Amino acid sequence: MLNQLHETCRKLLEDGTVQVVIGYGQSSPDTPAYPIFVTRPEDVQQLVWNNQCFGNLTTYLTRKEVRAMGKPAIVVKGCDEKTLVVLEKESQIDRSQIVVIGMACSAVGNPPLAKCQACEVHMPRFADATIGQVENPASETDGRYADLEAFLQKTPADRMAYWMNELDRCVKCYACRQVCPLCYCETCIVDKNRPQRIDTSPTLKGNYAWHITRAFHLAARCVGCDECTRACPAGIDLRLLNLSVAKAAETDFGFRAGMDPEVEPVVGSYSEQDKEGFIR
Amino acid sequence: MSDNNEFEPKIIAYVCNWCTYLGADLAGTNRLEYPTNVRIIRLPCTGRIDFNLIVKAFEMGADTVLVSGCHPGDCHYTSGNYHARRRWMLFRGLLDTMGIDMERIHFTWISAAEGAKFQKVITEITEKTKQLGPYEAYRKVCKVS
Amino acid sequence: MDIGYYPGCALHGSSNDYEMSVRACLEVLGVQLREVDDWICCGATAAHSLNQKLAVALPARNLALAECQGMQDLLAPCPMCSMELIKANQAISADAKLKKEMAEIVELKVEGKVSVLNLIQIFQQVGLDRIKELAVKSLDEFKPACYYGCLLTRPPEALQFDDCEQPSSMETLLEGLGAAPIDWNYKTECCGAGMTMSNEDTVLDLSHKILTNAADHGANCLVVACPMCHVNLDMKQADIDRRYNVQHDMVVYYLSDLVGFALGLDEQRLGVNRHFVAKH
Amino acid sequence: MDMLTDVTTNTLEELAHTKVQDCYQCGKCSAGCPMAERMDILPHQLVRLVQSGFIDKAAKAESIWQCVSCLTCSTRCPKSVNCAGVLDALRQVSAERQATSPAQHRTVVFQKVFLDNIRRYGRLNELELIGFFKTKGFFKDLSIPLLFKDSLLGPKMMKRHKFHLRGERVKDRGVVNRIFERCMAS
Amino acid sequence: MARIGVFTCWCGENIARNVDVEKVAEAIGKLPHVRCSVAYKYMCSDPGQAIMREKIVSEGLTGVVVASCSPHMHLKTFRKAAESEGLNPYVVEMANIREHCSWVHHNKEDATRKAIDLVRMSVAKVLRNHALDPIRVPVTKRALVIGGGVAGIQAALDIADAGHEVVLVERDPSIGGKMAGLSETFPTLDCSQCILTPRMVDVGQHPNIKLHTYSEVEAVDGYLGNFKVTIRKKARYVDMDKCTGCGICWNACPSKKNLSEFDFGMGTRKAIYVPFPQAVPARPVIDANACIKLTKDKCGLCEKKCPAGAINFDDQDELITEEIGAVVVATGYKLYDIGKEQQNDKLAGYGEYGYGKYKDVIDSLQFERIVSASGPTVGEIQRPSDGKEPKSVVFISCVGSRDNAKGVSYCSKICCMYNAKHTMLYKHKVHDGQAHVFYMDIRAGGKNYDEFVRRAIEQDGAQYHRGRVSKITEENGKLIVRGVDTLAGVPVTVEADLVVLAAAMRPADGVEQLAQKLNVGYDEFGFLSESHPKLRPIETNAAGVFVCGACQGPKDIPESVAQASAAAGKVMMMFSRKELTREPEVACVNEQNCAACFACARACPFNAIEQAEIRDRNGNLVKRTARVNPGLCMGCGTCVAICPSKSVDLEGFTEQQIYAQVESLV
Repeated sequence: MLNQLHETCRKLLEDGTVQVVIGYGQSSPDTPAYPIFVTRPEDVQQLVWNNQCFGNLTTYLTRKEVRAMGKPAIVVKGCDEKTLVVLEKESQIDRSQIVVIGMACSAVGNPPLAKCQACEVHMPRFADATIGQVENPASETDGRYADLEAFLQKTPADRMAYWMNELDRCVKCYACRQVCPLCYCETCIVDKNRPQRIDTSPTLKGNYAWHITRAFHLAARCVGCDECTRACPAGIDLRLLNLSVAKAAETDFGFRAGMDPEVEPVVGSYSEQDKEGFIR
Repeated sequence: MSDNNEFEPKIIAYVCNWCTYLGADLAGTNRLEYPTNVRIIRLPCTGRIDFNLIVKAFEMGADTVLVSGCHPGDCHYTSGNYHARRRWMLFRGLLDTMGIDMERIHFTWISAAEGAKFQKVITEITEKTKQLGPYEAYRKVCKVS
Repeated sequence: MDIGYYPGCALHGSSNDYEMSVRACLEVLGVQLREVDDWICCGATAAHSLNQKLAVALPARNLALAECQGMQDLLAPCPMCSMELIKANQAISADAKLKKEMAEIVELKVEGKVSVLNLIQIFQQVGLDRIKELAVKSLDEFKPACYYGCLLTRPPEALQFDDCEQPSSMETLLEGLGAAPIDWNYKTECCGAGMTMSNEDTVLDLSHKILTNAADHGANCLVVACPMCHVNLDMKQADIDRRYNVQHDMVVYYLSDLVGFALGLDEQRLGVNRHFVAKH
Repeated sequence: MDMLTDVTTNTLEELAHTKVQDCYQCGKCSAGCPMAERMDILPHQLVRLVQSGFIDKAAKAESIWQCVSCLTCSTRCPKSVNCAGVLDALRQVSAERQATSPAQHRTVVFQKVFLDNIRRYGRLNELELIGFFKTKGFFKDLSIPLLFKDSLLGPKMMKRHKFHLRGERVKDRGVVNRIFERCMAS
Repeated sequence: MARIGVFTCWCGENIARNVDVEKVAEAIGKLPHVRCSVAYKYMCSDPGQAIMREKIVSEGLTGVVVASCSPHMHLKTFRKAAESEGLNPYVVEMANIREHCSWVHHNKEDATRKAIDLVRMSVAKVLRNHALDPIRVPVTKRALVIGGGVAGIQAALDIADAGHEVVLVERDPSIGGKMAGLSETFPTLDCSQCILTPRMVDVGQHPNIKLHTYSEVEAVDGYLGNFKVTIRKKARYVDMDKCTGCGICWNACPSKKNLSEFDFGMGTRKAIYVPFPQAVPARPVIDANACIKLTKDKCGLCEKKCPAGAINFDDQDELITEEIGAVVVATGYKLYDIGKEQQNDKLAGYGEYGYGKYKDVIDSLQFERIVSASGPTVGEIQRPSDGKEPKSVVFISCVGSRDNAKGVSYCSKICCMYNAKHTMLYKHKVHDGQAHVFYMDIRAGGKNYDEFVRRAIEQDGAQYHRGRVSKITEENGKLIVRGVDTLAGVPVTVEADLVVLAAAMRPADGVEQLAQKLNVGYDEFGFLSESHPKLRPIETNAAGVFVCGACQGPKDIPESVAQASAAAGKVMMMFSRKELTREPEVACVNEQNCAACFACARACPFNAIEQAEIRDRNGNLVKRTARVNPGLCMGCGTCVAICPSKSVDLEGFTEQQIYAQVESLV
């Protein structure tokens, strides 16, 4: 599998199809892989593939400095690939200008990450080259929202208390934003101060405003790569917030972000039949 | 708020210019009395009403927020209210998880002809808010008292 | 094919020839009939004329029996019965309150989820092709006028069967078996139904019109799928002839009679010899 | 005298599960009714009477008993008013309150006999039905012809085994009786 | 440095009764940036306005708040007043302390407190207002008229006669629409073609009218005053320039048996044909499905015979674009299909009437062709089945209309009149014949209309029965019509030779699609929506698009023509100006900040947002961005709410203004 990956990338670089390969590197086994940018055919050996390849590399596709490197090839897991679907819908990438190398993936992490438990795309679907086969994919469960549903068992008051406690730890380092492949705004809304919509100080007030905004800007967009949660130094379970919006999108509109390139995004379209029980 | 120390809720209402604002005007023309607690902010269309505004209202110490516009099909801009409705549906999912008190956010359709409905809605949510008391939880978040 | 069976009073009384014919040809077609144990009368016109609740309760009792005897499909060859059953079925499944009330009245749990079928629908389920395979003779000697009467297609919103104004399901079936059904105008006109006893004049008049129109359009026999229609058009034909001093001589078959002929069954087996007007 | 003062338009609407106010009197029901020629008051007129609350007059109409329940009216109604249902309802109130016109009681008698018959056996016993009907009818209006009509038919039917001499009866006749009680009570 | 003036109005007692206006003025006067705060009895009166104007000058105000009634009442008034003193009207705001305060609160103390809040909010907002200039859009003085029926013809001629260019697009091979096929018209019984055909010729010859027949509107871009319309000219297989319309081709054509659309199937036509003799343009078209050459590559007689060499079997559809300033939609109507097949699943057919089963059950337009002198029977009334002259004809009203069960709930409006007309025309031609009409109500509102119906009954002896027909059957050559006379209270059965069904008027096919291209709304039946049923009956919610004729609702000829002229008038109003000005309170994108996700563009109800590119002077792409077309934007602000980075804002309701209002409430 690894050789195949190396070979594919070497060819791509040699025949100049791409100028850079965005893939995973690793310092030592069983440590989390990190992104590497391979520009020379001889360096493809540095590329690794194993269950430590957590990152969602697509986040680099929209970075100016990466764009400057020329046409990229990118290594994706089935789940990361969903991001591409969204990015293309939002005209952030030109799919024809990217070579996608899809890796078969049964799960990452040991034990596997939560998202892998409910993974529906162990095999990438739209890749230009798909490498490997899934031996024993943890088949998709309906437990996608299990954690959220469990959390929702708490009373609203308890939930409020929980978040006050969690968000109190947030230091506004914006790692969640930095790592998110779908946070590509030229200037983030928090960095705009006329008017100051969101208090930038790392106070509860500001943190609430920020995390509500962050989560809602991902409404019906977030593909659940959970990188934000993984990146958060304060260990805040941002996943719950992302899930709650995703669940609403799925229950109300049968929409799951990144799955079907054909369907209209939920936000920005509408149906007269949308249910409105909550409106009087 | 008022001199007697009975709790006077602060209610911020974001309303569209063509239906609910006119509905409120009609309530006035027909002299339909309702509590003074509501502060109306006029926007062209519910389509313009952003979730940040709702959060902002709570930060400013609102005990209840009302968002109101044209009935489906009546939007002055044909579909602004449909877009708004979708966003609210998703937004509610988030607020619920955050433990925000859903009884303090109200969405209504009030047409330019529904002065009476405007009166009814304002009266009811004011009463409701009085029962609920000040939104201490969020005030704590915002350190406002 | 194994299917529930609700004969109804007529088929166990004066129209036992209909039951013979139905049973005979369904047997050949490999349809096993499981008669609802201890079924009671559906109430017919009398019930819905004199007591609306009874009009639901009596059929409800039978539906309950069918349900607890584990039947999904229920054949009711008498359109009156099947209509009453279907109407009760829908009323009950649509209205939880009524469901509860009826359960108490009929002393059995009733869900309203059996699907009640008329004879034509059974033939359709067996499939024309299958019937053709089993057919041993063509019906080419027959130029039937297919008579649907009232309750095979009405009320349309409840029965959802065929076109209530220009029905054609019997024609399709018989054409497939070699007969040459004629096009005529009284397909869905009423024959007087249950008035046979109480209001004979009506019956004679209406039935006379039907027989006449059929003859005018070149029919050499009439085909019905309803015991009451058969009584009025066959048993009463002599009276009609006397009253209007005509000689109709119009043989009246049950649909199953003709299908039976095609399947090679004889008049005794089908109970055709019990009809009043005989073919000569 | 008027014995139907307690019956309102709503009573009938509930019995018939339909909204009579929807009717705009186009008359399509009467136009299609196979019995219209014989009726003293046409279906659309009956609906009109109910609409405007003249229940008494409607319930005494001969025509409600001439209705053969073919449902043509309801089927073709452009306003989806269940006209046949309205007539059913009228028959029920009319029978319950003996408002039936003498000329029509024969039908009522028949249907009552019919129901008694079911109540007793759970299934219809045709011989007895005919017998009872004729005798009751006979004693009600001493109609000799009625007594002997169809007497010729009987033997012919026997010859063709067209009915069981002793009709069928269900095992659990108790429940049938209770069902009747409960429905008649309410 | 902002200098705000606040003017609080007593509105006589209206405000002053429940709000202590002086106290309000005083409290507001203390706010920063407020240079003057005065109260006056009637701010909207001339002296009231004078006070405001005076202060604007003396205090050098940069912003004004009027605390009085609803902005829907007087915002324009006060903005005008400010403008007259050279202050930009868009720095004037109002605080609604009447409808929203004094009139709904009786506790003066609380009301006053609220009033102060409301004014404070407006002050906070006005501090963020800035001068705006009305948007000026140029007007292309060229109108597009869609549909060449009587309404379209009228609108086109009126606009053209006013000296403006008109592009007239008609789907069929000839203009004339339904009216060209009508026999005679109520209530005057003048011959339809005699009135219409001269107008058709005028259209054909008018120097200002560019006619595209056998064409359809493919796409519409642009906005009020500046539409770009793509028109599909369907392959006609006949060169319009070469063809002289001599008729040799259609005389030669061997394919005879094609049902004529113009005769609604009552007659036949060739494969190459002009729909009717007076067609405009009087040029034939080839029916590709019927032509033996085009289907089987045989024949080709017309080509051989044509002296002008105008036949072109290789003809293709052609797309052309037209620059347009205003659009008039006049797509007209069609009849409800009485047969079972319905495109619309809400509708069912009238199986009981046997339309399509019995040859002699026809609809009213088919009857028009049978009585029309130009029709297949040259005006001899003959029934389709055997060509016999019907001695008894039944006309049935409300077939599909006023029928919630199988048809449409609305009244088709014109049927009562043409039924009466039909009975007369019939009687005038078949003196010994009897006409029957089954109706529910007679709706003959209009000049000389009721008199007309009475004439049909009183003079021409039409037999009217009030009641619907339940069923039609055929028995030995007669149609048995089973109806009722609800007035007499008896069932009525008529033995007829011919039955004519007055089927409901429905919008022409494809109107919904067209409406979507034009951003025009339509109702559940597909009729186009006017922007106000009483005050704006011609306008639609799409600026610069007007409606007339039966595409907006059932109408007769006089109404359609009147509405058409009205639409023309609206167009001329537009064209009478050099440029159009629009409210400047529209959205505007901060293109440096835009991340080009185009969520806004997807959401915009008016397709006012386009994808644009910013390039440096060497033409290299710098970045992509959303861009608002101020000509199209209606200022709803949906884009602002959708934009995650708030890179689009709405003038008049900017983020800064709104947040300032909220924040002023602490």
